[in-house]
Amino acid sequence: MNRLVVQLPGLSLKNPVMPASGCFGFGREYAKFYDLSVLGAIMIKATTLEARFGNPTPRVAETPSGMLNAIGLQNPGLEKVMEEELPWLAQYDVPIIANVAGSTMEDYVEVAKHISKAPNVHALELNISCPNVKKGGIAFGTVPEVAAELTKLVKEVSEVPVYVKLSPNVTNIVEMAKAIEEAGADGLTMINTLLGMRIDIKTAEPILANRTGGLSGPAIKPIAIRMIYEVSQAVSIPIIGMGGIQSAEDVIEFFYAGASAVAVGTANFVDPFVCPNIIAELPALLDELGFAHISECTGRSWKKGGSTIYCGA
Amino acid sequence: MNRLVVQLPGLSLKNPVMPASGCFGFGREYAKFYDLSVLGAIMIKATTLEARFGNPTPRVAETPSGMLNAIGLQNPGLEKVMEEELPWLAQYDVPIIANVAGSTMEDYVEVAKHISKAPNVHALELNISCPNVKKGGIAFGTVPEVAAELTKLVKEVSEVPVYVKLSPNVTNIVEMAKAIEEAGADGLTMINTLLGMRIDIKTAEPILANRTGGLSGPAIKPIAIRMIYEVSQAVSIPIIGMGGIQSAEDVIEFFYAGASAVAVGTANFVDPFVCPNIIAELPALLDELGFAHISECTGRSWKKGGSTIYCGA
Amino acid sequence: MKEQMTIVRHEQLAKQIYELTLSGSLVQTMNEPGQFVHVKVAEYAPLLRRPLSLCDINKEAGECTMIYRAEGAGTTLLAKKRPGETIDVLGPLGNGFPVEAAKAGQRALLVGGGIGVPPLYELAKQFVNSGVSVTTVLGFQTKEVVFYEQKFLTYGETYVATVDGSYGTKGFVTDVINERALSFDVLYACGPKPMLKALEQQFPQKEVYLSLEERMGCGVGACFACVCHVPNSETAYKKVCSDGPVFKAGEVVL
Amino acid sequence: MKEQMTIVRHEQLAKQIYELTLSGSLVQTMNEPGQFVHVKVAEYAPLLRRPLSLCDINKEAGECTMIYRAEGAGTTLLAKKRPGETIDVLGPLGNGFPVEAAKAGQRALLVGGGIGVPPLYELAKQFVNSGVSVTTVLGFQTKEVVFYEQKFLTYGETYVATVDGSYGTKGFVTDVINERALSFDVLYACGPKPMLKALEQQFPQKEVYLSLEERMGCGVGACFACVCHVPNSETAYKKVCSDGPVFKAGEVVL
Ligand SMILES: Cc1cc2nc3c(=O)[nH]c(=O)nc-3n(C[C@H](O)[C@H](O)[C@H](O)COP(=O)(O)OP(=O)(O)OC[C@H]3O[C@@H](n4cnc5c(N)ncnc54)[C@H](O)[C@@H]3O)c2cc1C
Ligand SMILES: Cc1cc2nc3c(=O)[nH]c(=O)nc-3n(C[C@H](O)[C@H](O)[C@H](O)COP(=O)(O)OP(=O)(O)OC[C@H]3O[C@@H](n4cnc5c(N)ncnc54)[C@H](O)[C@@H]3O)c2cc1C
Ligand SMILES: Cc1cc2nc3c(=O)[nH]c(=O)nc-3n(C[C@H](O)[C@H](O)[C@H](O)COP(=O)(O)O)c2cc1C
Ligand SMILES: Cc1cc2nc3c(=O)[nH]c(=O)nc-3n(C[C@H](O)[C@H](O)[C@H](O)COP(=O)(O)O)c2cc1C
Ligand code: FES
Ligand code: FES
Repeated sequence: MNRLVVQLPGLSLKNPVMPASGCFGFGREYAKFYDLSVLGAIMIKATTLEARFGNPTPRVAETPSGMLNAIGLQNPGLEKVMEEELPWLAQYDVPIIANVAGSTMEDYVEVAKHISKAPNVHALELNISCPNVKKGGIAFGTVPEVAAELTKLVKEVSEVPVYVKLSPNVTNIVEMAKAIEEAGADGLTMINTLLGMRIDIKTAEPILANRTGGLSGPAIKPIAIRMIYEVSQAVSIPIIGMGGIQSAEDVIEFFYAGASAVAVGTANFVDPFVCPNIIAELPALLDELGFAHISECTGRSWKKGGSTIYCGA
Repeated sequence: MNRLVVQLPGLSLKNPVMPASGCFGFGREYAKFYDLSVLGAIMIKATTLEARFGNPTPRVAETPSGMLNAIGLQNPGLEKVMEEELPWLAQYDVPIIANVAGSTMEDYVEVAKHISKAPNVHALELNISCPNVKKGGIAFGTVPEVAAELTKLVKEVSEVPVYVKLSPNVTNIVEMAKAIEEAGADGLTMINTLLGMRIDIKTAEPILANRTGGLSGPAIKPIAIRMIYEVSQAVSIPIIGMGGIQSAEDVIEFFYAGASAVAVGTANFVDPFVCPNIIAELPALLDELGFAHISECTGRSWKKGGSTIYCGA
Repeated sequence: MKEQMTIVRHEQLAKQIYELTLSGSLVQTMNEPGQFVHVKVAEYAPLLRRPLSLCDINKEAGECTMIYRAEGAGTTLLAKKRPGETIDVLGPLGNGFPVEAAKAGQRALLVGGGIGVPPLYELAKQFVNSGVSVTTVLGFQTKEVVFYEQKFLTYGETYVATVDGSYGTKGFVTDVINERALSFDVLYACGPKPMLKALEQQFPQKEVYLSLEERMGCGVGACFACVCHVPNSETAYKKVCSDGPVFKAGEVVL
Repeated sequence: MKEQMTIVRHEQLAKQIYELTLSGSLVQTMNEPGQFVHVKVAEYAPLLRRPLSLCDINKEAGECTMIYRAEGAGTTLLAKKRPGETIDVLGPLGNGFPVEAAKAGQRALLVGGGIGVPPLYELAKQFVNSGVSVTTVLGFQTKEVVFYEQKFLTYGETYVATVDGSYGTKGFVTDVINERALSFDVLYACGPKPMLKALEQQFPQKEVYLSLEERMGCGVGACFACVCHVPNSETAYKKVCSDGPVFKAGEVVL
């Protein structure tokens, strides 16, 4: 059964399904529910140079078919991640994608340099788009030149391939993607959350202590699909797609749009078993749709002749 | 009971609730359900110079807590709207906001010049952001200078106040809003739909014949709230807010964010009575929240001391 | 025009095919076969209503019946609802089959494909009540999804075709019509577009009424989601939800 | 840890207050009062689970009971569910009240505020079974929302306070404790933060356990939504969902 195997820069994945960064901690909690080795990979929580407590609470708010979060990149800092979290994760047969964040370019470079040396870190994911960090974060993700420069600097120091995570909060996502590709990124991950807000009807105060937060979950899926559809036709580096995935059908939809692998975020909170369930369901779905290998689905919505093979119902 | 009365440039509204453009046709269909005179105003379907058939079908697709549409500005054209639709609407005691669209600046100017002369048209709404028209449309809504120029040209010819409808598909909504304010707009309406897409799992083809479409409905509400929150603090012209409104509580949330009136779009499809129901429920909700007049709610989430008056629960 | 109707019966008829009977005062406003109701399946999601054709109108009992295939998110959720629960129904909507087009003593041919079969049942009933003879041809994919053959038999000759030949005639409804050389005065059809096109082409000289399907937003004519072209015009249109769903053959471009 | 549990009883106890009893094999894994279950109310929306405390664990019957206030979207929808329907339950989650902290012969003071009352019921039951005496003080806003007074009375002295004085003592739980000069060895409390703070301040020398509430994402410790500060550190934290919801007074910053 290697019809789910996917090869991406730095990543030899037994299947293309992985939990998204920030939605799976460093794996410890979900290890109580199932064997993490079934996962294609794990995108760990954003790591910064120093430990961060993050934002005040409330940090999450529910929205129609989605949620807002403003965690504020809480994490134990590079040192602890290197010494405690990554070695713990090494007991599982699963490649780790380290999500790297910071307030300055130097921060990113420093974290990337060190974390890319960890034996089970097979790739980096540059989180240039977290809308919850006031300093820097958002600008990196919305100005092509800045994103490109950061990509270059990190590429210079990283010992593993570098994926850059795109923010959807931009007018022209293709322009961003191309600038980052040209700067040498090995792949893209998309999308991060959309900037949103909710206000408490009784107090007239924003529900999140941080006021605004990042919108994730099924609500944003059509935006993710559209952006991956556009970007995948404009770049030649692979895309790990995310944004509202809840089912094996959703995974196929992301592949059709142009993704080569996918990450599942918010859905882990709704159902802790969602990743292994999706992985288990994919082969039967491929049968039903008539595909020998999941990679055949990538970009099918726009590749010539993409719609002629399957003739169902 | 004048606690719902709202005064906006050109608009003396008996209440601040109106159907959003494109979600109410020219009123004929909903007139079978209730007396249109109960509405604060009506935003009629986008009008273009010539009649347009619009895009091929399928034109709509459902998404989690939302929908995509790619109608393609189907409408009978300026002449018929002036001769048939607006006179028919004149039987109701309700101000009309005419939604103006086009492919070139000249189109907009031409439509604006004429339609603003109709006696029951009390304001224009420039649809510079409809993502379904391939020529021109999207650029108007994403480049501040272009939007500003169009606003100026239309202001020169319009006999009624001009509201400009903002596209959410931009990196910096505040910059857009300020450029349009400086160009002389009398008000803003926001938000239009977010560009999205869905792909049919069986055929690998986009569900919409137009491939991409505009995302509306409750799913986008947190994005609308965030954008209105940001823009209302940066401009001094009023905002008519929209994006996922379904209930009287949603209306208050939009006011708290910074809106001075609201429009209801997609929710009309879910419940044809949604507008009159919301209007009927608002007074009791104002009582519950302790407001004498709905205008007290505008911008409450960011106005100093905004959270000190009401002490509930 | 909108009511919380109560489920009185809800039964599975065939593979994925369910028969849903609702009671409520809205039934008294339902008259035309071919009209549809717009059903809100759950309070929040799915967001949009689902159009379902009226299959049986029983004014005395104050009940109406719809038949649907549980396939996507909305209908699958609907299939889990049980008697006693209520459903938010908007309708009846649209313009149905013109029953008066067939006169007493004439013969109506009713042709249904798959989940297009249900509206023909109320139509057959009304014809029999008004002295019109009915021949029915029902087409399905396969034996497992055949339903209502017996019910139609009580109103007249009834033939079934399945694409895979697992039940009745192997092939399409048009094969049955041709093989049996079925004769009729007026033809009424509901089903997939290729079937409707085939019928339209085969009987250009006959009076033919076709019920169309299109993805809908509002269901009431306001959103322009469900339009179709009118022959020989670039901008003229009809709305399936409010001008249709039933059109006379030739009236719109299929 | 996750199961479709079946509703066996679902009753309204007071204004907006519902008692929900579920059966399923998950009950056999439920032990600690103060633990919670994470409930998915509907298939699609609302999206997130709702944390509800265990109020009664009946392993023999294979049933557990929760009590909740129907207020927002999720709990209002939950209140419409009827016996026979199933609900997706994840749990038991978190760390509950340390029952063993009170020894046989000692007296435990149980203090509950509003919808914080339910977890104290299973706690009282376990204390009585292990020979610990129980005094309960329950605080509510008003008479209309008082519940379970009789049930607590079967386990020991029980006092009720209402903020508006419409039932029991007028005022807060602390007023009852002070007026009656209630004595105890260990204090266990669940309720609104101001109540917990007041208790923490009033009994600095006592062993006090407090159950906290915080908005949650995952409920299992993975998302960092529900953290609280630990005294004297800028970055140290505890997660309410997985380190709590019960903490010893002083362990976290309220
Ligand atoms: C006038 C009319 C009458 C109909 N009568 C019947 C009937 O009696 N029995 C029956 O089983 N079906 C009928 N249909 C088709 C039925 O509406 C769809 O099968 C149903 O909406 C699909 O919903 P879902 O939740 O299964 O699919 P989903 O995939 O979850 O639906 C997503 C969206 O697409 C729309 N959609 C999907 N398929 C169709 C379709 N074939 N036609 C129109 N919209 C679609 C849905 O309404 C919804 O808005 C009718 C359609 C129309 C237009
Ligand atoms: C550990 C724990 C145990 C709890 N036990 C009980 C109980 O036994 N009985 C009971 O009635 N309530 C209990 N609560 C509070 C209960 O979870 C909320 O009242 C409920 O989630 C509100 O959901 P809603 O659908 O009514 O509100 P909505 O406003 O629709 O909720 C929106 C979002 O905010 C969250 N939220 C809203 N209010 C709260 C709150 N007070 N605490 C945490 N999250 C909230 C919801 O979970 C949801 O994610 C408990 C909370 C926690 C953290
Ligand atoms: C609670 C939460 C925390 C997140 N933290 C991070 C993070 O640390 N780094 C990052 O790149 N993305 C983070 N994200 C974004 C997700 O990785 C993902 O891009 C986004 O949520 C969309 O996917 P989803 O809809 O499946 O959740 C976070 C999302 C959530 C909901
Ligand atoms: C079917 C449909 C058609 C629309 N047509 C128009 C239009 O013609 N002009 C316009 O400015 N906005 C149009 N819109 C956008 C709405 O007016 C509104 O800005 C948007 O849908 C967000 O509000 P909602 O979430 O309440 O629907 C349309 C929206 C829908 C769903
Ligand atoms: S569905 Fe809206 S016009 Fe037909
Ligand atoms: S709710 Fe996710 S860590 Fe506690």
